[in-house]
Amino acid sequence: MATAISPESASLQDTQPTYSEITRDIAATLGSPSRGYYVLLGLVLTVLAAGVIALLYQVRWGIGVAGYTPPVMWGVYITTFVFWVGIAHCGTLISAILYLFRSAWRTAVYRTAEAMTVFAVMTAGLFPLIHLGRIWYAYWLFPYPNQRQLWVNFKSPLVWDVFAVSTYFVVSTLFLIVGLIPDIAAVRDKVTGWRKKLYTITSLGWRGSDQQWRHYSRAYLYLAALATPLVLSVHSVVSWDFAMSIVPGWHATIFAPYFVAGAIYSGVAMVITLMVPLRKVFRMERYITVWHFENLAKLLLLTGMIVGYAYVVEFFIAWYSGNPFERASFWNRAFGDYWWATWTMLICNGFMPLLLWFPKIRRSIPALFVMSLFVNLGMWFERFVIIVVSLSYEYEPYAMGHYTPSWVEWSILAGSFAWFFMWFLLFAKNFPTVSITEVKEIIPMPRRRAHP
Amino acid sequence: MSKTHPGGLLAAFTQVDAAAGAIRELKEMGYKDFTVYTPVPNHEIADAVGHKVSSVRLWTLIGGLTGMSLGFLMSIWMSLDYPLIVGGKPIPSWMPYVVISFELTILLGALATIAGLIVHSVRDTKPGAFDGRFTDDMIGIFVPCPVERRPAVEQLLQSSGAAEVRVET
Amino acid sequence: MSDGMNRRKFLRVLGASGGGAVALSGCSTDSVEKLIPYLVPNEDQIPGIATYYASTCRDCPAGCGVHVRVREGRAVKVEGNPDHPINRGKLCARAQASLQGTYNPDRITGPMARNAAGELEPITWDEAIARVAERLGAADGSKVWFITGNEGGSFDQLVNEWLRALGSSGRMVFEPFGYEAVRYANRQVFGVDAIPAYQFADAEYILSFGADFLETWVSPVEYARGFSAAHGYRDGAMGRYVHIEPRMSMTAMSADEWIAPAPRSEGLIALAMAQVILSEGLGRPPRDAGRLRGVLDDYAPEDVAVRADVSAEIIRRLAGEFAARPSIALPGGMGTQHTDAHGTAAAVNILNYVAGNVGRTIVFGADVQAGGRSSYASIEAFVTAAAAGDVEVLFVHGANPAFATPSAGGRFGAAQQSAGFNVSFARFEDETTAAADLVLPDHDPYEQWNDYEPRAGIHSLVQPVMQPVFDTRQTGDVLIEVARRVGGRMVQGFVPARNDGTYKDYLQERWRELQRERRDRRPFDTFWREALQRGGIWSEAPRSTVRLAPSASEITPPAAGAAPEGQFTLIAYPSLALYDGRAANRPWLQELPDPVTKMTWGTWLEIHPDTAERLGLAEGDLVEITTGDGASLTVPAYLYPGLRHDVVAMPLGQGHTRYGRYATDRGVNAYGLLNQDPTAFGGVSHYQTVTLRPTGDHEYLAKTEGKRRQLGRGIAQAVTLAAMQQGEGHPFHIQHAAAVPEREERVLDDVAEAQKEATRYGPYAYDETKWGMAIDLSKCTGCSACVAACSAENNVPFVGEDQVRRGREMHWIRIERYFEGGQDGEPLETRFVPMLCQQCGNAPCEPVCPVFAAYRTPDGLNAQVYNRCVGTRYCSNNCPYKVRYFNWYDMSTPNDPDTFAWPEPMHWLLNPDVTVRSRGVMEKCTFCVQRIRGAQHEARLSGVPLADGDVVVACQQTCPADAIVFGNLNDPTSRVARTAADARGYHVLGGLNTKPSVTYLMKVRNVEEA
Amino acid sequence: MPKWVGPVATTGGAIVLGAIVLFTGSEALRPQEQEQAAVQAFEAPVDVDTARLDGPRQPIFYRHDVHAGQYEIDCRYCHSYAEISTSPGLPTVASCMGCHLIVGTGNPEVQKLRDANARGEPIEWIEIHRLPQFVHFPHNLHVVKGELACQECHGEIERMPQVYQFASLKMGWCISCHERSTYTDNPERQVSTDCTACHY
Repeated sequence: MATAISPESASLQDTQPTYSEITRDIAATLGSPSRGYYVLLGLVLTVLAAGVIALLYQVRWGIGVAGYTPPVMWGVYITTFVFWVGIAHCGTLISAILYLFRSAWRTAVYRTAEAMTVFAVMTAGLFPLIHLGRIWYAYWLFPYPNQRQLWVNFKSPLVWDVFAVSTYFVVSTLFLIVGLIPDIAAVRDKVTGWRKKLYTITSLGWRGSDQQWRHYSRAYLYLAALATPLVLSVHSVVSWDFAMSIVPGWHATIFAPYFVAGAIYSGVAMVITLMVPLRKVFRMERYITVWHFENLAKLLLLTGMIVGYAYVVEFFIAWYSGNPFERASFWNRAFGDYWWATWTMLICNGFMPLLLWFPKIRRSIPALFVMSLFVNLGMWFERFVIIVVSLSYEYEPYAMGHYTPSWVEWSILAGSFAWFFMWFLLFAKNFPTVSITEVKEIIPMPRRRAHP
Repeated sequence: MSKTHPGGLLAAFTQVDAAAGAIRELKEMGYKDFTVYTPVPNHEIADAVGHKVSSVRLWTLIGGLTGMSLGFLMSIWMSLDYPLIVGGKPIPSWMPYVVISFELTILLGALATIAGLIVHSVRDTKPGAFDGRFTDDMIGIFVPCPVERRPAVEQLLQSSGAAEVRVET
Repeated sequence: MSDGMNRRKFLRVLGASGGGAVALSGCSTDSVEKLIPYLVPNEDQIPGIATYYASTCRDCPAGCGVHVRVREGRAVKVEGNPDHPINRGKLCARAQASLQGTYNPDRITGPMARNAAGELEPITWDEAIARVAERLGAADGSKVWFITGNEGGSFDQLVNEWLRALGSSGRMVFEPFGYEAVRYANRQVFGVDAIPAYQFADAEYILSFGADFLETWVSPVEYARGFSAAHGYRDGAMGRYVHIEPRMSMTAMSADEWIAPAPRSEGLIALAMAQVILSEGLGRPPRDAGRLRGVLDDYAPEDVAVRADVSAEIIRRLAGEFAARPSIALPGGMGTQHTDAHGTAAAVNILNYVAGNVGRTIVFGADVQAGGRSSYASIEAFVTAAAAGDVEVLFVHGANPAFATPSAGGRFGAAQQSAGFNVSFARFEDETTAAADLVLPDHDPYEQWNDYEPRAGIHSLVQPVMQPVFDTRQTGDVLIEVARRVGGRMVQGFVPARNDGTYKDYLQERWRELQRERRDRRPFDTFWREALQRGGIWSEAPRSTVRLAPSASEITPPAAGAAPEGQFTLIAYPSLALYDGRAANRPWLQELPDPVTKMTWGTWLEIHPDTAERLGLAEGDLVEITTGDGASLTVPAYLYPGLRHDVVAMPLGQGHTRYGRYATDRGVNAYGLLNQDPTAFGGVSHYQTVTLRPTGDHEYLAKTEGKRRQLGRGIAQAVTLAAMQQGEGHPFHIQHAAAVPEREERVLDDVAEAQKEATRYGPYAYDETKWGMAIDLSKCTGCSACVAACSAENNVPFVGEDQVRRGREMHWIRIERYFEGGQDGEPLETRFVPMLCQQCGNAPCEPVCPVFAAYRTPDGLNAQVYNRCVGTRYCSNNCPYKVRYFNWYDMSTPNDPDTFAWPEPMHWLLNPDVTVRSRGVMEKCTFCVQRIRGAQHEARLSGVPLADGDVVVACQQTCPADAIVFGNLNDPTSRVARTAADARGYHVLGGLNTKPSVTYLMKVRNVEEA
Repeated sequence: MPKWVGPVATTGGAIVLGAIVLFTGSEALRPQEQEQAAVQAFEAPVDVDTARLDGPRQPIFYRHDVHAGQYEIDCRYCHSYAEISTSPGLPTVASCMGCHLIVGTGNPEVQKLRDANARGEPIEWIEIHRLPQFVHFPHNLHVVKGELACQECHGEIERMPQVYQFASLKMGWCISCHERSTYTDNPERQVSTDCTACHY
């Protein structure tokens, strides 16, 4: 177990916070919000309202108000769905997988990442519904007993998706809540007023007794153990939405690992995007240090290279397979109508992460922030390229087409970001965004005698 | 805190080895039903208390297995209940149903784990006194004991290095 | 699905057919549904059971016989009358959409008169007739003019008798395509003023000098059948077809060779061929042909080669081929619509004569009515008379000269203004009606009694198949009534008025005569009823032998002339879908992709890609076209390789200033560019010398094509005749690597069998049925009749121009048009593939549907359950053929005018057997499952099992070339199974192992090179 | 259709029906059979509490219990196409008038019918058994091949003073019958639960 928050601070024992400092500092982030917070929240709610209006407009008149141009039957909505599901993955990776690996640096960032996961899944889950032609029959996708005696088609990857995404939502939410309980209890014992009442209820009677910790630790461990295969499976299932088809550019065995790596890649980028301002605003420099960012950057580098490798493999296999449809599809990707999308993707995801080989860049928080924004952009375009560009150039030459999104899609896309940030803002001001318990855990408690 | 408890002594420790020592001594004295509060899970304390491994893991196992079989059974039965041929594939075809089964394994496993956590925690939580500092930076030990035995226990706690011992009624 | 418009609503008014106009309540928000029974039982109409009435299509002069399917008193579908000698059960796209004329929301709903404010306002019939009578009573009979469309039957005679009684000789027939040049040349060369019967089926070599005989020329459905018989591949043999025209029309796309001569030079080639045949003694020319030697000596191939821009070798080769076999040369289309067209037509006549075709493949006697006695020159005569103040009253019926004449009808429109009183019998408010003082709307052809003689010996009946939709009245009855009101000589000199009968009585009187002519001694009622049931009476017209007329040697020497440098020859050709523009108010036809360009809803200028590059034009760039007279139009460019470099082309039919919501202000009227002066033969020249100027603006074209070339994917496959004869013609399969090994194939079959046993669904009465289709590409001409038929049968909505731009057209069957060659000196070749749902055995669309909306039925259909669909659209993504169509909007919701496809009363033509799909739902071809189930129900009720051919799907039913065969693939004796087993058979993208139920037979090209 | 058909058919129908009604009526009047008939024959109540009846109020208070119950007029007399068409058909005003030209002249409800007939207007009945337009239900196949009595789907119409919807007409209800007699049980009936049996 690490003995310090970060290597830098390890040599400076006096900078290492005490338990009560940790509780105090983190609980301090939950104070009364500033004006800036309300302005930001107001802005987010305005954009969200625009998205909701666009959605209502679409439901009223039909999905034709989106820019769909057959044969491109999936567009911005599914792109955004995959994007948000991808974002979600990093949270579970950091909280569950790194937990199992006992990675010390996760403790300061995992709460943010996990909250991001839940909100990203909440955002992602909306899109399969938004893209439905008849959203009012969305419940038909669930196998519930009905008088028609009809069930769903379990062979359809879309049904797998329903199961995977809802399972993922449930499990990641449980994971977040379970992790929060001791923290809420800690805050509960620090604050007064209505917040005290709120936290008394939400801490579910947590006291940190020996029995509670006994069951809690086990439960948390097993949840982590369950979440680990889940996180790998969810994006695999999402990738099978595409890979199970016969669309050239979709039908590839590489898709599951490729998507999982891409998901984590985009998720890490989003964590960085969120962490940098959060750290600044909440003055958490003491807890979230350059060391954390460098670790995130290394993760970004690793997954980015997997993604870059997948790009190369895709193009190579398209050529190597000799399959004329695959070849044409990938030729079209690189040099067809949508070359700009493909090259945005390749540059942002394939080439840019290579800069992280330079330690200087890895340790520069502004550089990482900028890069994370580009990675987000690049990953959105990756899904756009996979979905839209492949569909626009399939088997039947006569039926090839070109799709341009409409204002409705852009509004709903913007609304989805607003929806996500709304939840995140509400969360950040009401619940600890850095895990009190886990940060404490890596700092040894004071002893009478030196450790044996 | 509204819970009534039998009354006893509540000690607060700042040092983890001191608290662990106190626990061991309490156990030697024959006390079993004391409660230890820690802000973070701690191995030394846990070792000193010496509980068995939590049986929440059984819940996880049973939930997971239930989910797995339910996933297969549900998808196969539902396919057969209104059989329709799609894409020239067998009507119940186990391969795609692996995904359903897997997801339900995880889902029911996780739900069962939470259920187990709640059930066990509620069952094993004994009423006792508590202090808000125990979630912050102090380790608390609550020893329920009748009035006549309090001095001995207090003596024990004080000597183990308790920062504070108070009587709770 | 949608509450706005549905099948129930149909049933709801089943009894409301008592009165004249029907109050429709399609947009009712009333949630309580009413059932309204008939007032009095109608012996012909049983709710739920369709009745078929025989009638005649009057949407073009061809006069095809139709069966109109009537449900609950409303016509819902038009199909060909299998007994009718013209079309033998087949129809073109325009006929399939003709009910959109009947139910057009922009029909004139009742009589109207122009008020003081200059606006038309409704009046009563009584008053309307009184006004006409009053005018006529006061008018000088000789100053009464009457223009009709092409009427060949009783109505024609009625009008003539009526005018005679009035003392008028101002009868004119106006048909925009009057085939004046052909008739002129026939007079000149054969001394016969007629259009003969062209017997394609007897020819082995077809040479068209511009005749678009598969599109609009004379009788396209009949010719398509003949052409299919002559040119379709069968047992190692087929005819050869060469097309000579500067533009490759849709008809030319079926040709084995397309020769693009200099504009207007076709006649030179014909004469040169005749010269070769005579001078080299090819074939067996009639004896008197020798007379022509003197004329032909000037036209040796070497002499014309430069002017025609066709090498002498080609002309000699063509002459040799032409004389060697029973052949037919056709003067027509735009080849006979230019200033020297009479020369061209005469030259082709001579060619036919010297090759001995006259009397063999070209038969006089059974003369064709098309064109009637129409002549553009007579319109000019009217214009002159009007200018001189010699027109007091003008009647116009069934013609729209204020649109379909050069200067976009401007000159005629001006002449109309100087007429004292304009009476129109138009069904729609068109450009000609704009000047009308009185509008007396005629019944739709499907609402009236009439007859038509499309060809000598064929009398085709028109009968009302339902109550009129609006308060219209048959013009024949109106004329009789007017005559009675005028009284005096109008009653004395006009038999029907004297007889106190209706137009129907007049019609029957004429048919009594016909019966007498035929020496039929049965009671007239029997004769009449039988004629009604059959759709008319027909007999072989006596052939008349024609010889060279003395004037044959005086033919006008054909000229040739490319446009001067920097200018272009514009060819304004009739549109396949809209014809001369009369069909422009039928939205199905507006949205029917033009077979050549795949354009919809607009006008475009076809321009060769090389020329476009030279002018700096890209597709969709707007071009200003200016004629020498200064007329100009601006249209978007469409890059089309099937043109000479010095020729540009644009379709007629659009640019209506007034023709209802679907046609008005759409595209431009190419008539506006044509020369106003009649040609020497009295017709209109559709060739014009123009200059082009890019305007710099751009428009996104509403076309349905994606890529124009197949990218080597073997979608539309072709083979040469030689290869077929040598047994080398095998379909090519892309993706050999992905072919399924035999062992796996067996495993898959076993799995399929196991599934079949495992399912307890099922089987319908015919357990082993597997519905399938075979499409012979050597027959398909691309005419798109199937597209319209499918739309009519399956309630396929039109989506409008903007949605087509987004690729959201919904035709369940589409005609894909691919170009081959045309680069690096290779000849341009075109291939058509009708693409519809392939009903795959291993359908990729099915397993991806989360809710089982797409699945496979036990009888081999790839079903789509509309009411179960939630609209994930995954099925469409996964369909390699892209034959699934999504309802992006609710086309049946009346409150969205942008996308509403069934405005009142258009929704009457919805097929009550087919669900009207709501928004958010995927739809597609299911082999007309309603027809299959209907036939199966019939079979079960009657106890007679279904036989091959009992189920006829809509596209197959109408295909004029008989390219589509449908039936049970599991029955080895069925026609479809035998056709699908042909050596030419292939599955599109078969390498994907989708196991389609649609088999295509490769197109066979009768060409020399491999 | 010639103009004379309507009146002639109406008059002819009236005579035939009048004869039937008179005959059955005189039958009922015979004293010796009246006792026996009372046991079996249904007699529709004269007064019914209309407010309590199920189903929508129709423009004319037409009583199936009187016509089909008490007088035992066969369903197919009025719904004459049930065996030959997908749609069973509704009686035309003319066929109603076949009897009511003579019968029930004093009844105010019958008067409504006679008025409608005089005005030449059809009667706008309110639809009760309503299927969505994406479901195709052929009456003829069910009645002829399925050998189903009308009552199996429509309930005891002959006891209903006012018609109400008896069966749910939902898909599950259809399936309950279609599945019960799969072809293995009853190959003659050839009932299918294939989706396109009804949905197309």
